[in-house]
Amino acid sequence: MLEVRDLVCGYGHLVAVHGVSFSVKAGEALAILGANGAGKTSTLMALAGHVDIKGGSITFGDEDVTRATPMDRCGRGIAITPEGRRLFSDLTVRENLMVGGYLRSMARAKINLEKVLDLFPRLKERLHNRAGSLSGGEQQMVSIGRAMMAEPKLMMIDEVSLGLMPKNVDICYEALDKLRSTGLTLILVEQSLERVLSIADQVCVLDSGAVAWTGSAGEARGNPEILDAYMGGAH
Amino acid sequence: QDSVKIGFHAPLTGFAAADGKSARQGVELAVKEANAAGGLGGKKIVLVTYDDEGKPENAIPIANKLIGQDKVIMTVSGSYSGPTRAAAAVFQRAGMPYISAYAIHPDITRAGDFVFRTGMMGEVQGRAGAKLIGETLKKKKVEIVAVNNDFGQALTAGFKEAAPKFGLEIVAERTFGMADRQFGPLVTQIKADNPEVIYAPGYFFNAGPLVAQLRAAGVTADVIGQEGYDGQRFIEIAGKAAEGVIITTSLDRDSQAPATRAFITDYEKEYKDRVDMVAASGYSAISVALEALKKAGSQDGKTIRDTIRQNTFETAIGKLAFNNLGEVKKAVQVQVVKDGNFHRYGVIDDLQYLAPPER
Amino acid sequence: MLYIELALQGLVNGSMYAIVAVGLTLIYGLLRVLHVAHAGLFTLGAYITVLLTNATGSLVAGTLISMLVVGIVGMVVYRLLYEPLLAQPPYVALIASIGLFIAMEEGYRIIFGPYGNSFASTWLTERVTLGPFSMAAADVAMLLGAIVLLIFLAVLMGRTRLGMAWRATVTDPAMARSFGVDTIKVRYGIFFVASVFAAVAGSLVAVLNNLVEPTMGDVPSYKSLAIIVLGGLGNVTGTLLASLLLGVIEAYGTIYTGAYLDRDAIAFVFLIAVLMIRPQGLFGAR
Amino acid sequence: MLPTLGAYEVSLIVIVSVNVMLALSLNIITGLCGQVSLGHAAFFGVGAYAAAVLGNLGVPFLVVLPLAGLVGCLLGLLVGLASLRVRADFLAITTMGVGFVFVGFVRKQNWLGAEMGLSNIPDHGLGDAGFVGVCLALVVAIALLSAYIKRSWLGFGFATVADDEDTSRTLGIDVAAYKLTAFVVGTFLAGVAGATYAYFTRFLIPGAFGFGVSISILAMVIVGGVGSIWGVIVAAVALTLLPEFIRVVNDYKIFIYGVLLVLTMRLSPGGLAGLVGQLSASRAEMPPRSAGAQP
Amino acid sequence: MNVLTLEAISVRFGGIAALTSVGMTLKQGELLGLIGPNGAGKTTLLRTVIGVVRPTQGRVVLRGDDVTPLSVDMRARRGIALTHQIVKPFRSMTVLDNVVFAAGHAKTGNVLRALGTRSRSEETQRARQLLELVGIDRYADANPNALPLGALKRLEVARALATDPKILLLDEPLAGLNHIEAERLADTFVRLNADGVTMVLIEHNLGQVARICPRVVVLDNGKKIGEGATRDMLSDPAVVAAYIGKEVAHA
Ligand SMILES: Nc1ncnc2c1ncn2[C@@H]1O[C@H](COP(=O)(O)OP(=O)(O)OP(=O)(O)O)[C@@H](O)[C@H]1O
Ligand SMILES: Nc1ncnc2c1ncn2[C@@H]1O[C@H](COP(=O)(O)OP(=O)(O)OP(=O)(O)O)[C@@H](O)[C@H]1O
Ligand SMILES: [Mg+2]
Ligand SMILES: [Mg+2]
Repeated sequence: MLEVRDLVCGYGHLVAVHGVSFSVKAGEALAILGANGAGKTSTLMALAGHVDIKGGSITFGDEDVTRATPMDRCGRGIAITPEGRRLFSDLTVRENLMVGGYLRSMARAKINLEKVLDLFPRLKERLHNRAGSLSGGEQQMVSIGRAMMAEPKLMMIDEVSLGLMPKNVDICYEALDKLRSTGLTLILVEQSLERVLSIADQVCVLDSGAVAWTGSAGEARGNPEILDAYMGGAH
Repeated sequence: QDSVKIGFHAPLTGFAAADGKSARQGVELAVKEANAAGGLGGKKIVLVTYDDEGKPENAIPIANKLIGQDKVIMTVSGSYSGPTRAAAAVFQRAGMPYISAYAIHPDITRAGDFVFRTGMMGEVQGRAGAKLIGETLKKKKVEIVAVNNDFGQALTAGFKEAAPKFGLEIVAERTFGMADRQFGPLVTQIKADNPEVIYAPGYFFNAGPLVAQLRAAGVTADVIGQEGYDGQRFIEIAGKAAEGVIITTSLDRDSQAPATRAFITDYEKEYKDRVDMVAASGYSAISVALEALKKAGSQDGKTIRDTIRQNTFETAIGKLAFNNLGEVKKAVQVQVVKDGNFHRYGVIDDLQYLAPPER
Repeated sequence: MLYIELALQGLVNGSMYAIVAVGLTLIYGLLRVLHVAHAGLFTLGAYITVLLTNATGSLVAGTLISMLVVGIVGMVVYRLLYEPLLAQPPYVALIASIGLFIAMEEGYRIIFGPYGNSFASTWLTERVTLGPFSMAAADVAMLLGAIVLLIFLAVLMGRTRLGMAWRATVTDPAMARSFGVDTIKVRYGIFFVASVFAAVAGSLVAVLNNLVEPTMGDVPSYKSLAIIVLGGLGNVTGTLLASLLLGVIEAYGTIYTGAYLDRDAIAFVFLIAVLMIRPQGLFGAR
Repeated sequence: MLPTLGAYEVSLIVIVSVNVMLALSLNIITGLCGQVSLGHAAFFGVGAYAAAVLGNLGVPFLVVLPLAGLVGCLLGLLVGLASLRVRADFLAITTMGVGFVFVGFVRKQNWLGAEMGLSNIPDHGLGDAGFVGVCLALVVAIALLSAYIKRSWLGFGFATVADDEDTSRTLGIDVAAYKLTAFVVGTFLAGVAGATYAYFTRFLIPGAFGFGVSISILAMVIVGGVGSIWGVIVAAVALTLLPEFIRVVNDYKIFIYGVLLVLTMRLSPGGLAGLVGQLSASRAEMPPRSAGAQP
Repeated sequence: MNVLTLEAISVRFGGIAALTSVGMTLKQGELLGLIGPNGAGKTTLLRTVIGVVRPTQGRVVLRGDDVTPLSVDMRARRGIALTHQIVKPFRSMTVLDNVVFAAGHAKTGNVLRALGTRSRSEETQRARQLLELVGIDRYADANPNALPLGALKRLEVARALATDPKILLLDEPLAGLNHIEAERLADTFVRLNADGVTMVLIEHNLGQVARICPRVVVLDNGKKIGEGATRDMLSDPAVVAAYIGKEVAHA
């Protein structure tokens, strides 16, 4: 489904990720872990087309999308829930979600909207509020919902549980798990090890912009010390 | 030295660029003609031109530069009151004769005895307007609609001062901005005020749309303008509505005076454009300067100043002489728009009544 | 009666403001830039219309070509001026825009001369009479034009997905792109539409005044800034209402308070008073 | 040092000084404290008119200078109070409105000469050399004051207010006091510049303090590089003298001025200060403005 | 002794009742947890304490003084500091300067005082210590735009600490940190608390809440639904139903 080879990317002269490789099969879930500043967000944003790619290649399906525009990637079925949510803060919750379904027909968008609202009933009451006025957790729900509205084949979520209450984290993971059974591929950046390992098939640990460890989720569950070694950051 | 330098400044850019261009063309034509006629005692006349953008603070370095760097022997202003008033003080201090072509501010000549004006003062022209309406047109109910600047204010002041003498009743007094072209509300109000005559100081770019909109709204009262209207542009903008508009100005289109006829034909030949009041004023102002230089036979400021004072000058805008203050004494031309052109309507030469102040 | 006629005249002026200002508000909404050079495009529209109409004899042809050309010039301005400055603080683009406006006005003066141009024949004499009221045909055209164009825009922006996409582009272009919105097309599109509006306004004003001059954009340049702020910056409906309101206030103001303040000052006293009470503008959200 | 200067140079020095003072004064409000003002000419004008009125009452020039500044900052205080209500572009347009209201008001005031202006401003009595000396001394003093403020904790506070006033408040900053201080200091200096102008032209008309003047002052600040003191000074000098030097190309000079503004912003959006910054290799790359990265 | 008392605070945003008559006390030296579902009103409550949000009803009482009418900066001057849930660094200055500025709070309280002083050396030193304390000293000279989210969260904490607060209001400071980083920062809070800083901690990371907060207040839908020892609250059926979900907290 997705094949990342020797990805190098960064900001201006600064290289944040040097030579990361991994691949994800359709319907699989990959967890990307690592300390603060390890390059997780940079990797995801590069996959979404928002960070300068300086080297390596990204293949999605059978096609090379290394140089594709974000729009193009969206058209091919890649959606993102970015770090910091990045909602359209002046638009209402409903409008935010509808922008998520921009490339889908109006009818499908409406059906998907209902699905998202079923998942996060809290948003029903806030449908016509400015997204910028929502609480942190509510914003996270909109951001996840917005990505779902795009009916992606590959969904990337940067810190799923950020600001979500435990109950919502569970709801979210259950929903993702269900979507996975319909063929959705997931890349999850997550801080809460326990949660992510319960859903992920594979794990990729980054350290200082490079892959420090990869393996199956089972292996990782088995010996958490391996992971812990890379989680402390530069101290 | 085989040349004589004369300074000139005008608003070549900025809000008054149209008048700046006319003034410049008038002045350049006069210099060209004078050089063709042998210059000043064999010396070539060189015009040093600066753009003051209509800003007082620009006029001061320009004046200083003309005096100190360019070493001109006298200067003509083709500009508005702001720059002219600011520069006048500098020329006065340097003892260099300075002639303002058409700025209307009363304080310009009060800068001192080196400063002259060939144009009409605003007050004087305002009085002429009152006389025209009261005596010649024999109308009574007047509404004043004036442009919101020194020009409009000075004319209004002169007009109102003279109005009682001619038995005029001012039914209302209104103003509009320099930049206004849309007079919908004003026209509606004027219609309701129902005056016999509208005295409307302004420029062609205000007056053209104003007169057109007045007529389009069915207002038939006479419109009396002044030298701000004076140019073909006014008639082009207002179209048919311009017919019958009467103005007080300096230039008599139907004059048979040789100086005037020559100016009109030469100007139209040179610039493929119709003359206007500003061009005529610029032309006349520099004519006075050149004539005075010739008569003085000296480049000394004081001598030139005295020559200007003591003589009478035959110019495109008629015979000019100056009073103690340096203000011009001349007749006011009254012109009317007929068949798409300005024509003579009359002359107000009541020099006693129209006399400019002496102090 | 007089009051109503004054109000009608105010609405005519207001609709002229509206057609100019709505383009400005669209662009503000898009880039958070006060696009002063918009008024330069307004003047360009007027020039093209007057020159082409005099050359071809057809006002319709002149206006249509003017709309097209100015629309394209608007896109070029975006491409060359604003796009490279997207990442800069907004006042950088503001000064660039003012520079462009100055250069445009001077360019018109240098090319077309300072005196201004007029139509060979005028339409001003045509009048429309409705019961006790009578207005110039061009005034009516202005009024109707404004209403139609602006309702169209308000619906487009507020009710359609395209409008939503446009507004999404405003808050976070990168994310909008990630959801399939072609932000580049959106930007060109908005500049095109806004500039076409400027051309329409310029052409109408040219007809109304029968005078096209290099500096005719001066008043719209600052007055429309006031209007879009009054309307709540970026709010299309607010801009429309603020324009009409300001037109009417100026109409009464010139008649009843003209002796104490000039027309511009009246408008701005109103603006300041409103902002002191509602800092987000009449129709702005906080 | 002055005997070699002619009257022309003197007048240029004075005009340049007035503009540098204006640009530096606006730089305190806009550059340091982040409050964009499109109506700075109003404070300039208030100072100029105050100076003219005071001068006519017989107050000596050197006393008029600070008094004109005080009158300028009285209006500045009012507008500063407005800045506590409205923000960002709303403030910019409000200040623009203040500019128009000021001019519109003066136009109708007979005691200020209305449209005819004030033309009887007395001589400063210092002679050319003395006047130039005062101008230069003012410029130096204002530049030093600006530089000092920028380095002080006050300037640090201004920078945070400019950046994000709400957050600044949660750190204990009395944002109102900071903004008012910026307005009071900036408009005081603009008033002083106005007095200098009044004694220079000795003729005031309302039109000399219009919107165009406000714009050109702001242009000096931004072309110089917002907040940079030397940059603003250089830009003020350059933009004032530019039309003077390109008088040769008379008809095109304003056109060139406009084009240069566009090009400067296009090629060096950080203004002169930014340009120099780019050239000095040591400087780290400017981070891009995060476009709505955080809601 | 109660340092802070909230008396029947109600907050409405347009038609939304964000808080309804919430009362609460904070004791000197306490480390209080504030938990509750998304949108419960936790952030709003802390914003009411510092004054960013004005309550429609109720009073905020600080050490016996009613501070409800006081402005945000005056409350900050009385020793309240807040870290923002949605990070708000000053983006025009370096990470270090963000903290230096906060550390200069004694100099910036009065405009004249601020004008009179220039030296920043003490504050710089203090700021460096704080950056080290929260573990982001390596970013000291970077621009906040270049920081990963986890570092920005910690910058919020360092900046708030720099004002030497008596009451520190922490809005999800651990979000965006992995379990090791979170534990380390939580330990820092405990240490600061031991040094005398009273704290309120909003967190969804219940593991850490359970570990470091002896007492919690639970909000739901703008109302207080519980208050008491953390252990009890986390197993309270109402709290579990509204907040934690099916799974029992792994505290
Ligand atoms: N906009 C930017 N400009 C410059 N450098 C950046 C930018 N964003 C991130 N970086 C740098 O890139 C590196 C990787 O950051 P990234 O955000 O990818 O980390 P992360 O693994 O997502 O961390 P976190 O867990 O805190 O979210 C960091 O050293 C950071 O300083
Ligand atoms: N400025 C505002 N305008 C309108 N509604 C608001 C505003 N601020 C907050 N709200 C609403 O008030 C409610 C409480 O918000 P608050 O941010 O306090 O929740 P919270 O408990 O912090 O939630 P979370 O855990 O998700 O951060 C939310 O439903 C939110 O939508
Ligand atoms: Mg990250
Ligand atoms: Mg919250």
